[in-house]
Amino acid sequence: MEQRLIQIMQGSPSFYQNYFNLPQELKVKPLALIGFSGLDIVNNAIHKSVWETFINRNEKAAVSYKLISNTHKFPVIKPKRNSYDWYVPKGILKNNWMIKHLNELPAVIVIFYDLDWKDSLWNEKMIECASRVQSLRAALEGRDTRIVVVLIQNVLPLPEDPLAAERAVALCSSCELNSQSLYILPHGPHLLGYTIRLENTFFEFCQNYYYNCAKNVKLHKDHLNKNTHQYLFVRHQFKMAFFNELKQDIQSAHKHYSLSYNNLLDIRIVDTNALEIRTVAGFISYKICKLMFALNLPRDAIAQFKSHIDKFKNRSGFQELAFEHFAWLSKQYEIFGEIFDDAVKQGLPAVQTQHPGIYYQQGAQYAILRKKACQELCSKIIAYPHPDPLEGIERIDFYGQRLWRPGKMSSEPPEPIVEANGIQALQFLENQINHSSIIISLYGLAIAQYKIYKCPRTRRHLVLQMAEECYDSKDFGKALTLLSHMLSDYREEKWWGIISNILEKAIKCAYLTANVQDYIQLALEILSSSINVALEDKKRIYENLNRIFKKQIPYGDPKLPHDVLQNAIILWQPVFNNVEPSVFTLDMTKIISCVESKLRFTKPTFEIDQKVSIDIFIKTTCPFPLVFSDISLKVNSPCTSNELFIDKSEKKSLIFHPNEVKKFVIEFEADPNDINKEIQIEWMNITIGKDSECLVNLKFETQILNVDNSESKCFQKQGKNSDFNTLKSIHNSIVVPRDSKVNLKFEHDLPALVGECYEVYLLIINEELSAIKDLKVEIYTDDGNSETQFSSLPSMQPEKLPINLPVSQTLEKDSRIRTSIFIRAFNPEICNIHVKIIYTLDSDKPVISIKNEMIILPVVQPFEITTTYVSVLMQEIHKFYAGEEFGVMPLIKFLSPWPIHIENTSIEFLPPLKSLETELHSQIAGLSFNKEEISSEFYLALSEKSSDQNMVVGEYIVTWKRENGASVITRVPLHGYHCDWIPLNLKISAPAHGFVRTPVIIQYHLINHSSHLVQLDVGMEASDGFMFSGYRQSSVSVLPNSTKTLQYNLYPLIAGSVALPRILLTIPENSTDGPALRQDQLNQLIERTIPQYIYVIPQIKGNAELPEIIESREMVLSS
Amino acid sequence: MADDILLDLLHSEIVQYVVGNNDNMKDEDLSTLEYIGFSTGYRIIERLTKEMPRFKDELDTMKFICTDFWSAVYKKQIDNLRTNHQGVYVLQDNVFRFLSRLSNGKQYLEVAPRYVTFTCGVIRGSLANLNIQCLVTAEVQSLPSCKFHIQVQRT
Amino acid sequence: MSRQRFDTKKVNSELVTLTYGTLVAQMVKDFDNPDDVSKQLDRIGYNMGIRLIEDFLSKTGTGRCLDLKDTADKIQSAFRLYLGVQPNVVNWSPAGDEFSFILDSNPLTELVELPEDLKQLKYCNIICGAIRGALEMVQLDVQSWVVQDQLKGDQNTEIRVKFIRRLEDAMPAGEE
Amino acid sequence: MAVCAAIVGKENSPKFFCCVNPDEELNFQYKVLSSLDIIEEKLNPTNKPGTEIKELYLGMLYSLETCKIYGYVTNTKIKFIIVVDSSNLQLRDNEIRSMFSKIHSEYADMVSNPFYTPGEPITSKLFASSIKNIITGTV
Repeated sequence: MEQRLIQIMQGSPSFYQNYFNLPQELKVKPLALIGFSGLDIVNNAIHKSVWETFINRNEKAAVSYKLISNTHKFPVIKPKRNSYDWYVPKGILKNNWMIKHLNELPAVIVIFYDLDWKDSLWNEKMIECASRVQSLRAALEGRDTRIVVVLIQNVLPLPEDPLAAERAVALCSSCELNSQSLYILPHGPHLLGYTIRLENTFFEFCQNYYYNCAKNVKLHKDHLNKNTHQYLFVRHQFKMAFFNELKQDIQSAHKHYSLSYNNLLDIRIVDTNALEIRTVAGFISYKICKLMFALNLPRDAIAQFKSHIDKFKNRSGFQELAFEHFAWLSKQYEIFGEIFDDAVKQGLPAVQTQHPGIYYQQGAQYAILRKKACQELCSKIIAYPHPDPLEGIERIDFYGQRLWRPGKMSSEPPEPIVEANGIQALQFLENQINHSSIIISLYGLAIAQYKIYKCPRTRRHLVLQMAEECYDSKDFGKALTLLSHMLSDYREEKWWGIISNILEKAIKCAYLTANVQDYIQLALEILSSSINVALEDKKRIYENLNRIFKKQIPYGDPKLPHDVLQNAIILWQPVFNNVEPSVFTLDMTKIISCVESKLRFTKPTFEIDQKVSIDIFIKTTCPFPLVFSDISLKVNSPCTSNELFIDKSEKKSLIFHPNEVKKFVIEFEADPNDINKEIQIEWMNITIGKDSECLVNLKFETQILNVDNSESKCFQKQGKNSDFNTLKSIHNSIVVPRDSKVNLKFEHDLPALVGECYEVYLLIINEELSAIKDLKVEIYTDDGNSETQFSSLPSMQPEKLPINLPVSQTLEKDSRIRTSIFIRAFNPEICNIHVKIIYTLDSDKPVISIKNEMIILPVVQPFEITTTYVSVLMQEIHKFYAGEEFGVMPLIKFLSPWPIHIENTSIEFLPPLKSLETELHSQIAGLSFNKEEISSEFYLALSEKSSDQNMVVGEYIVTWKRENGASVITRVPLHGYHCDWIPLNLKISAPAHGFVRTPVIIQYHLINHSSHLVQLDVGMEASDGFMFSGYRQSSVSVLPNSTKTLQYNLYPLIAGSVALPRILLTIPENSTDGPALRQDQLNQLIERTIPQYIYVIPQIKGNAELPEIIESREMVLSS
Repeated sequence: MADDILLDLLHSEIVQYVVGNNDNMKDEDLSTLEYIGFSTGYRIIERLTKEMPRFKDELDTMKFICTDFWSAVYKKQIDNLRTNHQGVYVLQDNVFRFLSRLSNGKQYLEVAPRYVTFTCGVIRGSLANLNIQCLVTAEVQSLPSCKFHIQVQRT
Repeated sequence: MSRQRFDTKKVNSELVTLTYGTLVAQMVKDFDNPDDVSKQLDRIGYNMGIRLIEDFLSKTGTGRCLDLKDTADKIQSAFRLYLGVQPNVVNWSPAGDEFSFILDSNPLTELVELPEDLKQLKYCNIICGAIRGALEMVQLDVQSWVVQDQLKGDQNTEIRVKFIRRLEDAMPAGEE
Repeated sequence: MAVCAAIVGKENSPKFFCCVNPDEELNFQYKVLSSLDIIEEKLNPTNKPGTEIKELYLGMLYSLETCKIYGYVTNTKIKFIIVVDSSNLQLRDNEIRSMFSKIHSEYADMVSNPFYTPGEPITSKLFASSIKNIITGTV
């Protein structure tokens, strides 16, 4: 802060620079003072090192060291006063007192002396040392300063050294020191350690010393009386407080400062002492606040400061010196801001509503009042009075006393002339002050703080006030920069009132600094309808604009003072002197000017052969007509970038009347390379003026323009008739291929069947107005990963997509070509096939054209195949038995909407299964089937081995085709069942039918295909349908791998389908080594091998001869 | 105090006005209908939240819309409210006021969008004014039940 | 979701007012000429009227109107029923074929402020249309128009009804 | 009575200003604008939970030598701000509170006017006068 003030106040006498600053001695942190004597740091290296180890340490105790030369003069001691009765103090605080105790009067004096115990010249040196002590003691006669001797020794002390002890005693006595005042400092490796120990001891001594000082002051108190010694009450408390500070006891220090402050408030304030009391109050309050922050009582500090201000705010003292009062207030705030800020830097948390910035801001406010007061009171003071009433300012004894009547007590009336001169002198000096820079710097401090405490808007306001001050101090340039920086923020939140206010100032600055560029821009903004500026001002600005366009100097605001205008005109002179045209380019993007525009592509996409067209809507809200000279657009695309101008041949006037909306259209041809790429408008440029005089380019970038989603925006739903405001800008569009006139037809029979080679005919007819060339027909699908195969050949040789179908490169007008794509799908699905025809027109303007079509191709199964398995009795079975024949019956259910022709079917059995037929031949070959029809076949098979999981019987192979289609082979695996093994098999030989009362022979063959003997009990149940001969009950044993045949002779009694007598096979109880054969297996065996019924035909008339049925039957079985 | 039936009649008149005598249901432009709803919702919410304590967060606001607001405007509670806690909310009203007059059937299902769009707008408008920008779409599978999908747009 | 925070009737009433308002505002955007808007509003009113009458008859269970006086009273109660206002029936023409409803408050317009450029807009035409539509369903052919309008700063809103003729055979519902 | 009432929109742009003494408007505009800093901080969602203000009324935002400034933010993020002269001591907190809720009702009605586009500056004379009545305590 000091530095800044000084640099501000060059020119005025030095004392006035600091007139309102707190004295250094008050602001420094008081440190106990320790004097070092006997150190020759210039010539003696050892001394130098000792001195440096003492002073150059970071964590020092709260002490300051001072070298005391032998010739040093200590402040003279005043004679002790034993009664205050007749003593009338001349002031409150002596302005040399603090300095005295800070720098001149040590609490402890340390005499350094080089002396080893074993020194040869011990005695002589001891005497010299003693004499030094004596002389210092003499110099400090009457003071309690503690004297200490430190012997600097080269040899380290021994633990037990009688000589040392003895000589120490001797030295003490000769120096008249007690033993606690003698120390040795061995100069060596441990120097630092020693110094620390010494320092701590010294500091203790200091504390005792200051304690005593405070105590002494306290003693005086009793002699004081309330009416004559009010000043002394204040002074004494202050002294005690200060001593406590030196003693580093801030608690008590704070206590005494507070008492002192209260005593001060008791004093009646009159004109003559107002300044002094106010000054001292400022000092004490400063100390109190500072200590409170140190004691971490920020709230109390703030409270103290507030009440302090409240008490003195209205005590303005002399009217003639009102500025003094404001200066003081401003300073109070600034200083408090500083200590608050320091406290924050020490880690005190501040908040948005209570931070240093607030005080700097207030400081600035009072600084402004000071300035105003100065302008009122001092402007007419031109001469400094003679003789100088401030002569001898440095010799004044007390803080805050009038220089021209030091030490006078309130009682006496002031001498008018002296007073007058003194006041005049001060007024003269005040008049020299550059107030603005004070104010500005205070704003600077405040702004920094508000930034920290998240108050962007408050901060902005301060910046504006700062700008105001710059303007006041005629620094128009700086004002302009500040203002224009703030503008953008206010624009964002649309505070038109404020913006208008700023703009008016800014344009003044622009004018006064002859800043053409800014002037034009600001003018265009001011002229917009959203800015409320008086119409006559708008008019003036409008006319100025037109002058500028003509390279004429604009007129200044008549409200401005004459001299200011004069300077401005001087600045303007050179601006338009040059012959070549002046060109200005303004970025209008972020400002809301009087020129509004909407740009939009007329369509979201443009086909390459049509013109791209952009509508430009321009509206001026300027209350006066605006004349443009040209309008252009910058349009970019990946391949091109052009500036396109409106067509002026169409004689559309470029004069814009207030709120008039005009539409212009720009058309151009897109570059074929931009097909399927985006084109966008980068900016619009409106030109004003002629290039012979002054050209102004208004650039409107598009990117930013269209990101306004404010509240009211979402209500801009267009009605059926739209107006400028609801018009939406569209800044980009896409170039697409021209839409083709080629006609593409598909011929095919939906749906495709799984597995078949499906052909789609493409018929391409050129309905363009010219022949076409470079014809390409491309086939592709959406999903690459389906295993559907595509081919351009009937051979159905799979090809990778995309496939280019073989077609002739050219196609005459109105002629046609056909080609085909072949598809084989393996799953029923919907398959989307894209056909893309690309070609160029064979005309003067070869345009690439593209036609896209899609074939939506459903794929369905031609049929589905299921298989059933049956026993020899034609009953469905779900289990095979090794060595037992069974029937395989594949069923085909036809699903194709188109009839399917079966060319052939067959089964390839998979060992161990085998067919039981000599040669397999399809039973449905050559037939055709329609949708929903079902075909079935029968094949006899047998498994040679058992299997404990489902067996794959084999593959069913169907060769089929559509009517007049290519044939397709479909192979379907036949899934069978488990296959069990049991040692026994059972067969029956019986005729297909019998005749009533004609015997029938039935044989049961028990086949043992195990390597064990099988023993069984065989029984035949009686039956009403038959009489029979043969064992009704027997037990048989079938030898390994052999067959046993039981023969029965049946005699049918009735006709019809008659139940056969049931054969019973049981395992004998007594069977010892029964093979793996269980009863339930036997029963099942019977069930599936032995028919339950036989047909009995009524008696044939005449003699019946026995048909040869048994043989034939045998044949079948043995095969 | 205007009677409920007025709202029902007015609503179908507005639908009439917007749709005019357009008979192809396929992608007909109902944006005006939606906008009228938007504007209405935007304005009424200012009245309805006047006495309300400050909403804590988005969910808090949504709850209000789906409960108090809904039952006030549509005379019944929402039957089901689901959210994925990522800004998607689904409100299901099994007997939606403006659909309850339509009788069920394919041809009515086709015109259903006309009778839910206004409400989509109302919801969007209310939320917009409560500073939640969102997309609102409706889904009618079987009359007179309707699902409103609110998709909050985070920026 | 149980508690009931709002007075549903009030909310619905406000909803009607606001919805009607936004509709009118939209129409103003759609048509260049306020008079066209007024016509539209009357038409909409008519459409609502012809549906409203059923509801009215079923709610009140009243039968045919005996005379115009009776009709006036019924309409008056309809005002109470549907708009919750109680207009006075006044200014009978000597011939007794014409009268006015005076509304000192009108929920439709309570919160509306007409912009300068729409002063000739007949904001309340919907009411006139409704009266016309409703009466037509009971074989009464009338004209109805706004005489005074609070929106235009008048003391209160006056709606005039003029009897034209009794329709002998019922007209098909919907547009004439 | 208060000396100024202001309505600030969702995006912190001014919608309405009413000053007992119209010459002071600009001056008040600055004060009101600055008070938005504090409102923003008070409603800052990153504030630690529990501290968020449930009430729409935010109380006094800050006080200067010359005036005290009070704030109120609707659920729709519309800000109402009332400026009271510091010399005015008899105006109690609950009176400010009721002023705000009156203003809020007026605002809600104003928004219900179908011919007003929310977000636009408020130009209605009717509205202006009723707000004036509210702050001057003539209602």
